[in-house]
Amino acid sequence: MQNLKLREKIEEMSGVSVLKCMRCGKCSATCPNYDEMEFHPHQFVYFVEKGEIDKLANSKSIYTCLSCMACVERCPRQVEPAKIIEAVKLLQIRKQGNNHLKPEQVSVSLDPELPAQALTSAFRKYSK
Amino acid sequence: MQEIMKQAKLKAEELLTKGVVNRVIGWTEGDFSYDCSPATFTLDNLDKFVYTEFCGANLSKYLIEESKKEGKILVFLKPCDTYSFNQLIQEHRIKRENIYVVGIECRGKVDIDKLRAFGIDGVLGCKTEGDKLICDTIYGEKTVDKVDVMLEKCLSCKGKKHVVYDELIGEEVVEEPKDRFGMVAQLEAMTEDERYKFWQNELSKCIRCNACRNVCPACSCVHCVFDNPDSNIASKANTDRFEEKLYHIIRAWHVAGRCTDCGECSRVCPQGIPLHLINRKFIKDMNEFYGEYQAGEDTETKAPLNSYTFGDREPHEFDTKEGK
Amino acid sequence: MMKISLKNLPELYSFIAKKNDLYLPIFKAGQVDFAKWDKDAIVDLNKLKTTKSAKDVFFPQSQDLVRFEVDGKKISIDEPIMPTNKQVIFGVKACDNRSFELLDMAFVEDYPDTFYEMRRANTTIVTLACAKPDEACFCKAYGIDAADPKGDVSTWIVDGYLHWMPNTDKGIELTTEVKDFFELDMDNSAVENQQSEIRAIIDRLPYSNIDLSKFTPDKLLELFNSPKWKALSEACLGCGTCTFVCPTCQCYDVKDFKTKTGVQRFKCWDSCMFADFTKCAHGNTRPSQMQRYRQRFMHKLVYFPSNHDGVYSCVGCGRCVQKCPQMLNIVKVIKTLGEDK
Amino acid sequence: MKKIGVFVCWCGSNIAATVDVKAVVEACKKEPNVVFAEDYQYICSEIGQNKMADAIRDYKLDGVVICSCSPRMHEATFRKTAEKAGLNPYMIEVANIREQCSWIHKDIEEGTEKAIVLARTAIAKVLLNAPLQAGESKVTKRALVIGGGIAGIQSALDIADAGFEVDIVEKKPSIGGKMSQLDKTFPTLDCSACILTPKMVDVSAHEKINIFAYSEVEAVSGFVGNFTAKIRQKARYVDTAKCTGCRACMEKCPSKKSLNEFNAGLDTRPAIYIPFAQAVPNKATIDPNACIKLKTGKCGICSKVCTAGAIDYEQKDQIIEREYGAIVVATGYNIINLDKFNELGYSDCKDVITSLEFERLTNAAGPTKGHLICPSDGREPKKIVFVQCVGSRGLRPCDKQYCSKICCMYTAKHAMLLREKHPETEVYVFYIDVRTPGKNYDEFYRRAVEQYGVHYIKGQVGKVIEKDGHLEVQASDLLADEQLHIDADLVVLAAAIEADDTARKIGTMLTASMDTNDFFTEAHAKLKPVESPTAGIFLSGMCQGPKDIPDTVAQAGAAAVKVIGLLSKDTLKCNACVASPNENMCNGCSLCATVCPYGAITYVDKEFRIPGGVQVRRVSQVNEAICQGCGACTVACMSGAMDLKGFTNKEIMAEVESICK
Amino acid sequence: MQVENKTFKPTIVAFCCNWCSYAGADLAGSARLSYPAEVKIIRIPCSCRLNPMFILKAFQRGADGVILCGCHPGDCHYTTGNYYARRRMTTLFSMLNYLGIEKERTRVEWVSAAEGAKFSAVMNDFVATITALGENKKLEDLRCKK
Repeated sequence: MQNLKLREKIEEMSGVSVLKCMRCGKCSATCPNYDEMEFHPHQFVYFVEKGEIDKLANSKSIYTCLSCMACVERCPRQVEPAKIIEAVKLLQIRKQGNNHLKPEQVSVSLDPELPAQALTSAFRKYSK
Repeated sequence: MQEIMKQAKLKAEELLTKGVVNRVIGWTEGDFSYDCSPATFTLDNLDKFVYTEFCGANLSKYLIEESKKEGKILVFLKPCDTYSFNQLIQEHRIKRENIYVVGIECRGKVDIDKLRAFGIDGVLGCKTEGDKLICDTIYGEKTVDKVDVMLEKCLSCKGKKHVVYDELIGEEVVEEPKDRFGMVAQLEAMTEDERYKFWQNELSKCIRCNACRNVCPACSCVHCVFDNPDSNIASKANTDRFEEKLYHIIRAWHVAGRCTDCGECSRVCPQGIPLHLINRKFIKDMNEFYGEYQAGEDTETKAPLNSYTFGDREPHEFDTKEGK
Repeated sequence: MMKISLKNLPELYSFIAKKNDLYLPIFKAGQVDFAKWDKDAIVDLNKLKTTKSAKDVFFPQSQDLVRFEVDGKKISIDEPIMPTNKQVIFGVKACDNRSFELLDMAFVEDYPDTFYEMRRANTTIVTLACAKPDEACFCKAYGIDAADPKGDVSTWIVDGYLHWMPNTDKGIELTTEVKDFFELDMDNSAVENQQSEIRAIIDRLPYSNIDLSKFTPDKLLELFNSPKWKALSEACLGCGTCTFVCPTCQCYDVKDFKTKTGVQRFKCWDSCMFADFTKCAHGNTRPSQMQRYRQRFMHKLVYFPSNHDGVYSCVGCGRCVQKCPQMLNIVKVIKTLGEDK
Repeated sequence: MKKIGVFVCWCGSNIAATVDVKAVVEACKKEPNVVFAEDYQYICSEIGQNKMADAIRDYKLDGVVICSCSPRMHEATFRKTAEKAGLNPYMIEVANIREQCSWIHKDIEEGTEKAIVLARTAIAKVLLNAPLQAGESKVTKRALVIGGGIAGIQSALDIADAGFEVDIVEKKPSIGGKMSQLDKTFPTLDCSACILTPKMVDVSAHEKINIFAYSEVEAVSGFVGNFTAKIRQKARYVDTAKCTGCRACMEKCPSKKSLNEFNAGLDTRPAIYIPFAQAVPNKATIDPNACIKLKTGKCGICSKVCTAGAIDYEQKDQIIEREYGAIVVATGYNIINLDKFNELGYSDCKDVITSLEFERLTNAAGPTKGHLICPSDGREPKKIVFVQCVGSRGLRPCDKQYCSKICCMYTAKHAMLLREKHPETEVYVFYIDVRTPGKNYDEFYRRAVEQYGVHYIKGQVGKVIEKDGHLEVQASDLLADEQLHIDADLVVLAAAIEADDTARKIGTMLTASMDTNDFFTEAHAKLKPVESPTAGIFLSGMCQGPKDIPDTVAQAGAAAVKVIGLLSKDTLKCNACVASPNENMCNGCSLCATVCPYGAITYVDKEFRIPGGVQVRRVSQVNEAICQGCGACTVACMSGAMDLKGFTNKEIMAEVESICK
Repeated sequence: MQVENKTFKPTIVAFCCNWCSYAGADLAGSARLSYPAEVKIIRIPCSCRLNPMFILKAFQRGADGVILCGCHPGDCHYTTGNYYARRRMTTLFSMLNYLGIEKERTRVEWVSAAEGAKFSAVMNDFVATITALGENKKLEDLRCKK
């Protein structure tokens, strides 16, 4: 299911290069919402690299990412997984024309230490 | 001006009498106010010493030869001349210990060619009164605003501060430094072809008299490349229009980073070529590319072309306002 | 005498330029110099002194001589292109007009310079009287009358008209060709009035009566050895401004330029003020600037007159007085050396 | 008239296929000054060379142009032949008609036309060439080694054993470097001290080696074979000639609060100290920042207890000037500062330590006498997490882009030793890749996994936080695709290594080039790995890039051999293509000297005869032994007085003219 | 104009430093990466050897483009040569452009010994640029025209 065109698109949207990844897993090690995600940040990077983007796009993981940017902050290689997740999500949203997730569907088992700002920004993306 | 001249003369007399110096370099009177020449003085001819609005000549270059001679010499330097002096010190061209520098006040000098271009012909003598210049001519008395007939170098004065002196005469008038790069920026804003035409028109007037080179304090080579048949670029005339450009590019290149913008080249050009616009382009570029640098401000700082940083801009990153 | 309204002059120029190379004082980037006229040229007849003198027309700053072509190990010589065009030079002042006679002494007498000679023969000189002499003029000292310039044709500009009077055969020939542009001018009074005005001004000029009596061939050594040269020359930059604006300076150098396929030999103006003037294998004949400075003025005031029946190689145009970067000039030399001391 | 010979090489079909060599020969024959032109299949062959030598002799040639492959290939060959045939080797010019003509053009006509232009250009140049003679300079038979770690020690010993004098300059009070702080060494697990200290003793006992400990190089001038170094011997406030190393002063010193650098700051030491038991020289040093006497003027206890009377509070820094023929740079490394890695808790949690600290904690001579405890409360750790690649291989500003190379192996070593000594501890190693190229290295790592049961987990640690006296480690296990939360007692970070902070200063002093990471650049990455591009400067150990002890020792030995090779010569042949000023035109303005990267230009006042007397002028002089011939000065020179032999202004302009014909 | 350009073969002078770019050009040759024959290379020890007079000389003699190739900044064999060259060429090219000379006629490229492909690409591009630009009219010396 390679789709290199899509990979290029994702790279263009996110402005990052997945080939920079050295597969250290620090993103997933940092991720506060790891358990809620079917695909984890490092897998986003890896599957985009392989061009298997549909798999990601159809997963709820794109909505469970909190966009807290912890992985962006920690990534030693400037791959910035959250931007890739965001790009996959945008790709999906654009395809669907609207959101399919309602605010109430958003996971409630969030990390209590999560900054409110991250939550608000997450809601802004999901609703409307 | 009269007062400053009197003080200068007294200072020269004092130092000569005391034996601090054995001669003085200054300006000597001519037949008309405007034709004063650089000259050396001893007590014998000091009565001919003048310092007027026509003493535009920069005396520092004469010190290359003068400072090699026996004994100390007193030199009068205007603020802009002191930069040239420092640059010559930095390049080991003059012996500081043989020179006594008296910084002399300057309020801008007058360009006789501008006066003539103003329609004032047959000038027999001039005097300043306030901002006005009153000219006695064979066709009667004429008055102009001094600012209208000042030398280009004075209209774009770097400031009235002396960067080196042993003693000062007069005041160091504080004034806003003037914009020196306006005309350069105007040229930059033109298209390549317009610029080419502009320079073609100007440089084709060049008669290769070498006045710009010979007056330039930075052009102090023992043997100039243009006089050296071995350099492969020597020539005596602008036999082809290429030569005009070659001469002026190389001349400016050789003083790039060393030119203090003293303005002598433009002052002396018999064809009125705005040579300062070439030198100032280099100055402007180097300021913009490598940080502000004023040659001759001190005697240590390395000129931009003789230093570097790792992250310098690449050769084609210079800004051309014009698109192709 | 004939006259033409100044506003009709462009038509006259245009007509003359059809058969001749027409040289006029032309304004370009702030300066007025003699240059070849074309319809876009800005003519300035009011300019008293062109920056350079008019000598370019006969003795250009550089003149191609022969050209050698080298092909492998073979060398061939291309003949030079001779200046066969007919020329008219218009607006020459009395001083410059006299300078041509002085140049003739160097370039036509004894060893003729074919380029110069040919140009001289092919050229008709239209002179113009100086309406407004300035402080640096001293032509009178050499017996030149700025009010009556005496070229092939003499002209005067008075009250919107150019008054025209041929003096020589060449002048008459040109006059015949262009006579349709002119109206007859029976009243000479306008021109005569101007002439007396000019002469009156010239009499008042500070340099008109400078004393040249000291400069005679018998004083050669005395003048040469004068201690005053040192102070006179100390500010001299050794540039060629005075030489290159001077109407009578005639020195040139012969140089080779390596072209792509051979060598172009040309001659170009040289200046005795230059440090490399007459430099030969052993070095310079005049190694110091004082010596070079002395040479220039000794030549004009002593050597040249010695060789040419007392004629000075100076016409008093005053260009050097006004153009020297450091305000040194022949008048200062004449005055200083001419003093009795 | 100069007589020029031209040879056009076929290079088999390499040239002849796209260049009509006969046509090139014919065209060259037509050129002025060419008296001989010939083509041949292989000019670089022995027959070809003989033909060339014959032509030089037979036609009495003044210059030869060879149209062949790149001059980088055979210029040296042709020059040698010319020299043998009695022609100055610099009267040879090579026209590159293979790499820059026949190989890139397909059309014969085009190729031939260009080959003729190139040949003509070479002829134009050779006509202006002047015979050049390379100068000679003498060699000072002493070497300077900067840095007294294992790299410097090894280089010094090897050089000294060959019979040359060596000075070691070490900035710390004792030589030994980082290796002296290590506990065991991989892959054999010998005790580091046991193998290092005998070498340190050898150094101190060697009659050819002079140790300047507690000293720094201040300035270096000169050039290959003739360096002069200024060495600052810092004041120890102890007369080393008198100090016996008895350590009585250390016991009595009342100021004992200084962090002990040797134990990576894990404990403290007195103000007067000998850094470790086997220190060389075994002499005390007073830390002026901690000494009460030096700070306040009161105290002086050490002076009272010193029976040798070695204490000298008035001691001053000394500057020593020495001459050297060669310099070995062995400035070593440091581990990076981990302040920027707060997610790993190094600054906040006492139990997060670096590997170097771990070395000291497990070393029998360390602060805990080799008893591994948690620094926070002294308990024995039960669960230990090792994190690799901390600060290595990253692109953020706090990261180093390179692999630090030694961490995989020492982490395996640490994990293995732990499991051996404390089988009850659980040991986790988080890795990105395990890189173990090297003899017996992978086997070593496998033993850690297979024999000692170390848990190697592919993944990184995301954060470490202290909770209830324990460390909560959150990490990813990429292969299991799960996030781990480990409750650890001790976290050991394999911090990236970086060049020592003094390296840049020394590099500038030596005009030796460095990369952006402040590692010294080798003259050629493959073929000259231990030489700096600056002649006479050699590189040993970590200063050139991350490497382990065996590699360091190997490189140290290699550098020593290069030094020995250099010092065994009495004189050196210099570069013949050097800058040369025409003093008749020189202004003495110093512009050339400001751009010279080698400091090859100096000035003298010289008398010149001028009309009517003598004039003294300041003129430049080029030291031909230092000048490398870059030509920077020639462009800085306004008057054109400075020219470059072999690449003169006239020669290059002749080439330009010929190309544009 | 189109027709003219087809027959117009520019003259290009390439100054290459001995250590990087000349070797890069050699590598382009070994790898058979072609570039137009109009490019002729002059070997100089270092990019800092390039005197502006050489560039002007080339234009005088009828070159249509001049290119300088040197080691990448930081890689100079002489450690600092290309830094000086970079400053010199930046200011010089800016000046030439100020006098109305097309800025495309002069160029500096950093080509390492390993960048044969880059050398070839640079030369192809430079020749294409100059060919499109046409003959050098602004800095020619008419005496060098036949």
